[in-house]
Amino acid sequence: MLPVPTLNSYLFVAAALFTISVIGIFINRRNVIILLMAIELMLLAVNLNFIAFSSYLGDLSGQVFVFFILTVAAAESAIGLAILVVLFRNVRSIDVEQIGTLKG
Amino acid sequence: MLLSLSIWVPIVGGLAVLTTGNDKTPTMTRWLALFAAVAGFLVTIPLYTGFDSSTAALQFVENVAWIDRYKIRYFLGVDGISMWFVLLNSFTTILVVIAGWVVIEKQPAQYFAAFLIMSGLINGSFAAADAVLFYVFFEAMLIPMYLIIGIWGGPNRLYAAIKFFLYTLLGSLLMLVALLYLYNVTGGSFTITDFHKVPLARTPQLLLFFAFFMAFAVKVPMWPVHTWLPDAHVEAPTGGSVVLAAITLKLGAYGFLRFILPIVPDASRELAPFVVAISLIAIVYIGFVALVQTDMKKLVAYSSISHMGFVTLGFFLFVGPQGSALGIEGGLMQMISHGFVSAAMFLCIGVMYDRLHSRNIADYGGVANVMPKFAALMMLFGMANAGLPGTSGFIGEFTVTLAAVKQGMFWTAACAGLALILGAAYTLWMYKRVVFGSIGNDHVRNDMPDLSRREFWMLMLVAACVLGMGLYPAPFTEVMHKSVDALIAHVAQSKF
Amino acid sequence: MKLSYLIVPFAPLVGAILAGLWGRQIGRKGAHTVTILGVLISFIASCVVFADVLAGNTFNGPLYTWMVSGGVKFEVGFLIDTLTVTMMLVVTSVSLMVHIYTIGYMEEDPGYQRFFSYISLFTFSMLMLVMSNNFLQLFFGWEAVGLVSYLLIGFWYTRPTAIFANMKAFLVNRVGDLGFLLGIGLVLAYTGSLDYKTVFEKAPALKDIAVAMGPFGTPAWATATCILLFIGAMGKSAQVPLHVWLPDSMEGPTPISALIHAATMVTAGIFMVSRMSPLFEMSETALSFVLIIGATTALFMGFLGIIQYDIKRVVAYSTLSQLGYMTVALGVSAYSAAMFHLVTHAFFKALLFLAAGSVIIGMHHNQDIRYMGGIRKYMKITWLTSLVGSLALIGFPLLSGFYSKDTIIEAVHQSKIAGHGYANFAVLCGVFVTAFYSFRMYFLVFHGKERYDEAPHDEHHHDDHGHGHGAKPHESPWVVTLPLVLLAIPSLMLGFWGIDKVVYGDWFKGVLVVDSSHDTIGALKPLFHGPLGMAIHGLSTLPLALALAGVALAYYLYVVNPALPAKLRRQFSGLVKVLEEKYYFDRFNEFFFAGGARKLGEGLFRFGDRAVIDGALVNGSAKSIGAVAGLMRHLQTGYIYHYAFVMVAGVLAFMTWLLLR
Amino acid sequence: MPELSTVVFYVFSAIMLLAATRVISVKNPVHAALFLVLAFFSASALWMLLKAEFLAIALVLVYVGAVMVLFLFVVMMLDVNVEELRKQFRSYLPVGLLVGTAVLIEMALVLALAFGKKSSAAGETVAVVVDGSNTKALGIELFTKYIFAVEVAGVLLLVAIVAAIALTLRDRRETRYQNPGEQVLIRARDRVRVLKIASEKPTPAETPAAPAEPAAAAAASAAEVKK
Repeated sequence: MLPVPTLNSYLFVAAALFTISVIGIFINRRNVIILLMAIELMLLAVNLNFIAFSSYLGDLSGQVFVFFILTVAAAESAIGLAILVVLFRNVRSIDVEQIGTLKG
Repeated sequence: MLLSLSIWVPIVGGLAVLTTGNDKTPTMTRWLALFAAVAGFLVTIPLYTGFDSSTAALQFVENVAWIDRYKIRYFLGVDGISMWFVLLNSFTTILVVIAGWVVIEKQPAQYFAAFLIMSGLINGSFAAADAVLFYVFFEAMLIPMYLIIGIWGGPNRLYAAIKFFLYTLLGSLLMLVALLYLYNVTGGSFTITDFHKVPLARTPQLLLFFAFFMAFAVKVPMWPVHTWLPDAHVEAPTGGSVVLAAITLKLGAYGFLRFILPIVPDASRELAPFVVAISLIAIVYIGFVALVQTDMKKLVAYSSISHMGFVTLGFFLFVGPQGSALGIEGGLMQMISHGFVSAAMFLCIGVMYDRLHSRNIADYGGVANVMPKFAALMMLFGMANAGLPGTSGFIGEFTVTLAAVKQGMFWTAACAGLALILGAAYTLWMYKRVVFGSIGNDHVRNDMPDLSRREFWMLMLVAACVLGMGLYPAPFTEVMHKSVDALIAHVAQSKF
Repeated sequence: MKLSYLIVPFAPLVGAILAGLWGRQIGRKGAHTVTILGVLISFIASCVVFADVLAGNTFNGPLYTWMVSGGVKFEVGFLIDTLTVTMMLVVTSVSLMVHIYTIGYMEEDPGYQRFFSYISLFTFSMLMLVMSNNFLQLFFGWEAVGLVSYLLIGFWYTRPTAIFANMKAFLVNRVGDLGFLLGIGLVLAYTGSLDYKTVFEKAPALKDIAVAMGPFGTPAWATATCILLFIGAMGKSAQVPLHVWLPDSMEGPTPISALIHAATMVTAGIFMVSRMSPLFEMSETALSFVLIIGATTALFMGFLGIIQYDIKRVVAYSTLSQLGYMTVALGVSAYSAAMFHLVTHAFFKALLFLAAGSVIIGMHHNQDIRYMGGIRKYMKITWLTSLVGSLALIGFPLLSGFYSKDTIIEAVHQSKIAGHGYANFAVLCGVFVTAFYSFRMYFLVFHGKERYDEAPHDEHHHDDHGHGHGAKPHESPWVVTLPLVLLAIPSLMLGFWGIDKVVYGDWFKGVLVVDSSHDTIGALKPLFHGPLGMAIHGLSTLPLALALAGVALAYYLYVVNPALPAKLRRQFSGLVKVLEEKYYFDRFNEFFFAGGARKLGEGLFRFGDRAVIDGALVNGSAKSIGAVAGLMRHLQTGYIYHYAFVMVAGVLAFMTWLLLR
Repeated sequence: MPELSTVVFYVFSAIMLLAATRVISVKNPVHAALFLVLAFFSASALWMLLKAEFLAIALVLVYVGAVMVLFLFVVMMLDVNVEELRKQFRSYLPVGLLVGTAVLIEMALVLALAFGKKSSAAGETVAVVVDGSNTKALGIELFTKYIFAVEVAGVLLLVAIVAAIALTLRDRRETRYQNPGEQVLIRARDRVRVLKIASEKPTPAETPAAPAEPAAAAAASAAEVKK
């Protein structure tokens, strides 16, 4: 018999999603594209938390926050990808290890 | 309206120069800049002719809402303390434009525009009667100055520009905090006269004193926060040095009278001995330091610090609750005079620099042989710098010293009076090494033609001011009396 | 206000401006014409004013209000009384003579117009100084004459010695001016005014107020003020120890040595103290101070004249010594005697200087008296006028110097204030010394063997050594000799004519105030029986005997037995060394003050400004921020997984805290 | 029999977590992107369950439709050597798993021990935030209370667009193009210079000097034309 999902269930799912993306960041530490994707997943986990709280606590502000996070995330990924493209053009690679020019 | 004009005419003129200016045809740019500068000066003249010297209140007031939500107002007005500086500043701008006439080859339009805009901003800070307005002008002024030093400066210009910027910013940020605090205390007003009225306990007064003091002492500059000035002067182009010495230093001293004394009178009285002490250090210590400089601009920069020491000294000659009108007016006169004299000194050095591209005293010698007209004019300015009676440089030093004796501070006066000797020593020693003697080297012999017509009349203009003010300073002090008396009466009352 | 009052100072100013600004346009002739005209007009106007004052019309009023500040009115105005008018006449007449003389003296100089402009400007400044009715204008004139003196000493600005000397003169004067300024400050602080009249009126009530002066205790107001004012006079009138600039000022052209450094400017201090006599009379301490300084100057500066070889320097030291006499007179409250000596000295010392200048022209700009001698044959007028000047200087009866100087000596004799014994000794000794060095110079220049053709590079004094071909001396042109003659006349007669009127008469009545407790002139009055009587009496007194002894000694050493001085010099080489080093004042000043100031400045600059403020505080804070940032930067690797790790670690820590809470 | 919504929750949660796992573990970035899309889809379904319809749809339409496609584009456009990047994949795995496990355990503990106890009552059922349309309520909230933030977000997006374009815009120097503005402004004297060349003189002494000048002038005019 499956228990009825409560707030905690959603939080557990979000926590698992967050953990997966953390692991993703660790194991794909050289591939910028996957890193970006892992970050997207993290944000998704956060959003899930927000919405779960919002629904269960009856406050619309959580959803408003999600709205803004989505906006920021979209902007972030657009610029991130743009940088990625420029980077690839210049060094023919998206390996993080190769991007050390800014290190003094 | 007049004050707005005096602010916006130069700024609009500067923007016009900036937009129409073309580096390939600088002549047009120069004339336009000169026109804007002269127009900027002309609109300030009615400030003097229409000035009512029988009242201490702000005159030519303009007061409209600016940012209503925070009760920030576009509130302008001048009194006897600030009026002269608006004129002085506009006048100096003309000098600067003439001084940079053919000398500035790199982006002349932007150069002139920077000065014109800065002129407007400085007028704004002298005329502002709203604290935020003042702050905005006060800070905005740094930008053109920073650019002037950083773009048209000498080889080490970036260091100097950044040093200048950070030093002044450090002080003024504390002032911002103080202004916000006062905004809260007054119950939501940024009007400076409201600040004057608000009662304050001892601790807030002391804290406010230090916050304001940091901002203005750096600007003056007082010992020991003076080291930006020599560097900035040395690297700045001639015009930059002129404005820096003649005007921006005055803003610091002006802040003492407009903010510190009236807002925190009790703290001012309590800390007056401290200010007097560091003013004296500035006068004497810097006098000695100036003596050994090998760079002419540095020497004059140090002498500026020393001279500004008289200003702060004059302001803080308290005996009991009573300040000294003689001292404050002496300080104000010293400020105006220093505007002329230091400008003239820097113009003179600029004239030589344009010919030999060196500021080193050792690279000159016997300039009088090849530039007799210049030598005569520089002698006049040198003597004014040394405080010779009959020149404007005398009035401030004389009255402040007298005021110190009058207030019973005999030894203060004696130390300050050392400037009489030190000022003469460093000025004349430099003059001796640069101008007198037989021709120092072939560069002096071949590359130093006497003053061109432009340079001659430019220096004559200042010379007329220096002598005129020295021989008949009464009109200058006349307009100050009421404001200074009101200030002293205000400071004499405790705010507790 | 009469127009003539204005004409007196401003006519020379107009001349100075014309010659200075448009010198090139109006040419040499134009320059000297306008300036001489200016001074001539001024002289005539002075005579008119003089006659007016004789008729009893004095004046005291403002010209314009210079500034009002803090309730104090600073004015520019004139005070015309007998003292002023005396000075006006002296200044304008000597200046006129010097102007005329300059035509000849500066004939070949390229800076001709400039020179005329300067000396006219000087005349203006000096007149403003003496005509002032308040301290402000006095100070203005005081500094303005200093400025012109500076410009004129450095007139030949390519000479290193000249531009050193002018700076030195200005700075030493500034030291005095500091005292003067503080004195003015004390006057203002207690009387609330700078106007002479008001100050003198209020002073008696204030004189005993104690002034807090830190380490100097709490002297009475009158004492403090007077001593400070006198320090100003010490600078300008070259009293020990601020005398060091005057001998060096001889680097300037001779006409200005006569005008500024002998006749007028250096006597400004004497004039000022006389003007302030109501103040000085209130403090015996100040008077004693004045007396001792004056006596020291009178005697010890005279000694220095003995060993000098430069003709102008001998006269310069004699000026110092004579200024000492005047100061002594001030110290014993014999103001009228001081003023009288000032006047006679102005004429005969100007005469001596101009004569020296004439000799210098005649000797083709050689100033070393070792290479002169016997030139009375060639320069008759110069010789005779010099003789008059020298005799006047040593106080030969019937000549002007006799009356003024003898009165001073007698006055000192009568004085009872502290230091009078020392002063008495000094002035008597001084008479002998004065006579000796004056006639040493006179004999070396005009008598004895003709040495003008000797090699000038010869350092030691050997008569029979080296025979260069110096050109023969020649008499100077009339523009030079005319002033000599015109100055010789007052040098001869002024004393005889003026002694009973100026010193013993009522000429300065009400202007120079003498307290009855030390009224030395008043004590001398019963002993005075007319100028002739004084001269006859003078024949039997000690000063004349001393003077004649000095002359005789000089005659013996430099005419009869000219080899002896060199021998004596060797014998007393230690003493001579001290004298040659001018008692080591210059060495000390150069080492201690000039060198010390430079060292101090260098130290403050390197250590204070560069090391501490800029190095430690400004750049130090920037550097420490940089260092912290450098450390922090190691945390910023740029790898996302590092950040992620830190983030996760943070989350873990946070959650642990949440669990264990 | 459990409720449909319960089943839906478990199914989509499982799909989402699986997809997420695949995102971080597949070799091919294209596949990773596609799995990401799947994860977002499932998340949107979960959001539906939570009665956040507007955001759920927005997530699919905007996020999946635009941003994920952007990812796909980039991934496909770039010729990435995936093998090179995955070289040390296995060596990184233990650390990642360790950290991940720690996080998961801690989170679980927090949820179970600390958080669950306190908010038991509030977390049981989905509270009804509004009656009627969630979209309408959200809209009202956004355009009244949060209007300033919405505008800022708009500006942020604009900046992002500009920045992305500015970053990726390539100035190809090899392509030739015209600048009409400059062409219009040019004047004759800028292009052509009439030089006065002295006619050849017969004297031999001046011949070396004569040709030198026109040559220099020609070079100068050539330089000008080039400019």
